[in-house]
Amino acid sequence: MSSLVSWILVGVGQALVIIGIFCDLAASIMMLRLPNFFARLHALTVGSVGGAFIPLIGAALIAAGCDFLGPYRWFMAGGAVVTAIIEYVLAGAGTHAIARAVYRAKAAPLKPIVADKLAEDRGGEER
Amino acid sequence: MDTEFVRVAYMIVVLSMYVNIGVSLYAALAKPNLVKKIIALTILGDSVNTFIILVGYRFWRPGVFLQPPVLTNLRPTSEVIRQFLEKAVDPIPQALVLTAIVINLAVTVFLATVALHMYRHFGTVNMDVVGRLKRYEVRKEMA
Amino acid sequence: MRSGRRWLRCVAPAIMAFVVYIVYTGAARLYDITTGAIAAVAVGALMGTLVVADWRKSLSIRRLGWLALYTLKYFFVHEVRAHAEMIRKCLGPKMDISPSIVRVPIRSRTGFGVTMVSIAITNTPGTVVVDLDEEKGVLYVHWLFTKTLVDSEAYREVAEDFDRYAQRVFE
Amino acid sequence: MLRDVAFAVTLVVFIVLLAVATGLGGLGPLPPPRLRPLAVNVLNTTYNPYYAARNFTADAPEAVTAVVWDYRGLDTVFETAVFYGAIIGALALYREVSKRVEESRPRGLSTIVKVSTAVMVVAIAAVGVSTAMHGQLTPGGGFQAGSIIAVAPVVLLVVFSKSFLEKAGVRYAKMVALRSAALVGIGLAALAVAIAAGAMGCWGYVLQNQPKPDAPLGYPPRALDVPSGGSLMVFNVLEMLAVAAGFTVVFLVLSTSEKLAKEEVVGEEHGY
Amino acid sequence: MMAVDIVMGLLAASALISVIATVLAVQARDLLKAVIFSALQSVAYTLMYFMLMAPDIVLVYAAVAVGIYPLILILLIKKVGRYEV
Amino acid sequence: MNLATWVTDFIVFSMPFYFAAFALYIARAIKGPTVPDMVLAVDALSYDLAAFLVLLGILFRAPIMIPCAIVLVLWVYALDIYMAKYFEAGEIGE
Repeated sequence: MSSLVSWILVGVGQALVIIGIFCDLAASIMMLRLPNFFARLHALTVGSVGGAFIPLIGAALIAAGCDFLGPYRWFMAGGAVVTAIIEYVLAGAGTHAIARAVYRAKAAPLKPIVADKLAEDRGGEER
Repeated sequence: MDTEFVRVAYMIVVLSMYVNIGVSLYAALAKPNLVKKIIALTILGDSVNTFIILVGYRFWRPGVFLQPPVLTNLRPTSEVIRQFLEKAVDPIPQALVLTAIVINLAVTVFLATVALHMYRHFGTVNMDVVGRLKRYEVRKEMA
Repeated sequence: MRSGRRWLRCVAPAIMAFVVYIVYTGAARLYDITTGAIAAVAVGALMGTLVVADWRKSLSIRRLGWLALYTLKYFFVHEVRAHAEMIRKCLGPKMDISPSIVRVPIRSRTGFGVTMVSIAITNTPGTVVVDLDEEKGVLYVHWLFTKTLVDSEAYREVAEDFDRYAQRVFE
Repeated sequence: MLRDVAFAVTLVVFIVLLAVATGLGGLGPLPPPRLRPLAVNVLNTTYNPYYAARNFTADAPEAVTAVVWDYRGLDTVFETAVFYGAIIGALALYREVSKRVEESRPRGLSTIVKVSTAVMVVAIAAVGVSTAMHGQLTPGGGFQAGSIIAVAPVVLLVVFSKSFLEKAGVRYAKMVALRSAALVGIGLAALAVAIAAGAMGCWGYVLQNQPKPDAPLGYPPRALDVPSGGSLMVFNVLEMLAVAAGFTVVFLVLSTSEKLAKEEVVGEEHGY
Repeated sequence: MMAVDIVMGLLAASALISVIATVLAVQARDLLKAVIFSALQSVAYTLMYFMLMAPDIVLVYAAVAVGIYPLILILLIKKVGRYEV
Repeated sequence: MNLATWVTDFIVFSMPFYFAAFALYIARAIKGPTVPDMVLAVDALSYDLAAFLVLLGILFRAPIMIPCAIVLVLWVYALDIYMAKYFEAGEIGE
């Protein structure tokens, strides 16, 4: 019975890890393909949520299902969940922080862009 | 078990540690900028530490997963401890490096403060310029 | 009175620290619970005033329920949709991206509410919060697939769901 | 130009010489086929309830922490003192600057970063304390926990500002006092068994952890229901405080604004 | 047994990455880029320490080399200027 | 089928994809025309490396190696913050 539960946990976890791998590859290709810094920010989002948060949850489920890891597998599962939550919040905050700083310091080109309402409100010059 | 591949990979790792040590030594000696020197020194320290840990690694045996030197069974029998000895890596280089990293950090902090003071006195951290400035000062005092 | 309120403000961070401690430890032996309680009290006492502004909100069960519901909906609907759109459009043969920075006026005003909405927007691929104006309550969002430049429609597209739940959770 | 060529040639010769020495077996067979005898002894005795090994055991399943604070504990105590000395040396260059409190209006980063950092600091602190408290059971210990906990003030310093931290009570003098107190605590914990043994009229060693055949005193081997590693637990907690306070004070001093520092440095130069 | 090959291959790969990052960090004129390359080298070393079964070292090293060295260096660079002349 | 071999095989087969992703990230980190691009690449690399380290811990049967992942995530966030502060503020401690 418990082995069935283990298999289900491992299966769900593996599905999540596969999603994570797919997002990871997509993010890395986008990181190379997209034209400028502000577009690459979105690739980082795909990499940090789809490519790290989801496989971390999946890895936690796999670890919880793997009996052969011994009693410390709960340490691993709990640690992976905490890592995932911390990673989720900190990745969002970090992405926003660096986007704002780079926009203000004009450290990376903004073009091509359709419209820039922030520059309009700030009354800044066209970039 | 492909021992030839293992040997080659291990040699690659050792060689790249040597290259890192050499390159960072070169930068610490030849680059004039103090900040670059500090960066090179941190890389030098880390490479040496990695090399020490590498020496404490051990050969994989078939069917045995190496473990960190932490006993996970809190009620060990003598059989458990024997298996632990089969699997665990050498803890002593790790313990040495643990303190070495913190010492490296302390040295780096000290160097950073010294570099900052140097910048405040001379207005630059380029050692070539600092040397020229000091020569100029000395010549002015001699005259 | 004042000291009592200060004490209550430390409760929620202490509970959070305790939960993180136990989950991270992954075991509930007597030793873990004892040291966890001591550590939680210490951490809560040190950080309480930094994190919590109003203790009544921080201890409300109803708000936590909304947060859980919101989390589920967010991950199963919004994230999936946004990832699919991003991957479809950016890995296609020709990238049809049309980036712009749009105004998104939101209704949440508290620090936590704004933060939750912003992180939800940022962590949805396709939209990143670049800047915010706290007095007017406007987020400036870098939007990779611009559908509209009008403020109210952009709000409906980008932030409406997050904003509604954030108001329920934090206000 | 000539200098660069000379450096390049020296570099290549250096690397080739080291590689040849290693290839000829200067470090023995790499990777080593079996553990060295010293490591076997350490791993065998680090947590061993059987009588023959009990005389050497540290009663901690974590071999690295056991080596750091028990098998070569004296070395680590001196190392902590060296770290302390380096920090004091760095502070000595700033002796005037460090007393002054920054008056400038704090700006920091945006509200979003501030709030999420403030929430996460709680989690970071919990994780750090857990790492220290379980340092004798799972990977972790004083240095590790200290460097994890140091994330909290460092990130707060960067995200909020220096003056925010100072208003919140993280002051230079307080941190130095905490650091010194932790160092004194480490010294006392190292001497505790010897002092107690002296008071009770039996034999005792400095940095003694578990009872030895000729020295019957020692730290308790178990804390509640897990092995405590004896003195390792005490050392871990104190070292965590020491490392965290040390990092914090270093960054408080290093991030002094240039204006304030310039005033002091130039003032020194001109004698007022 | 595939695990040994994987471990050794990963070790060799991360060692090569660290060599690339070191060389780039040393030759970069922009000191900020040098800091980031040294962070990349630190991440490679972190992976190496993980493969070498040294979790304690990873805990200290990641904190020191990814978190504290960059802060010291960025503080310095902010004060002394970004470009190495 | 044995659970242990199944999980091991799964992780072993997932590795090449991770390596490919890491290689592309490193290419961006080396190429990156501006400094923020390089920061982004190192960030993404480290977040994914954290997930990969957890999987490696399962592969090695070493569950006690999980704290490595959490520490990596925490400190890479710190790197982000430093860079943001460098670009945004006049002084780091401001």
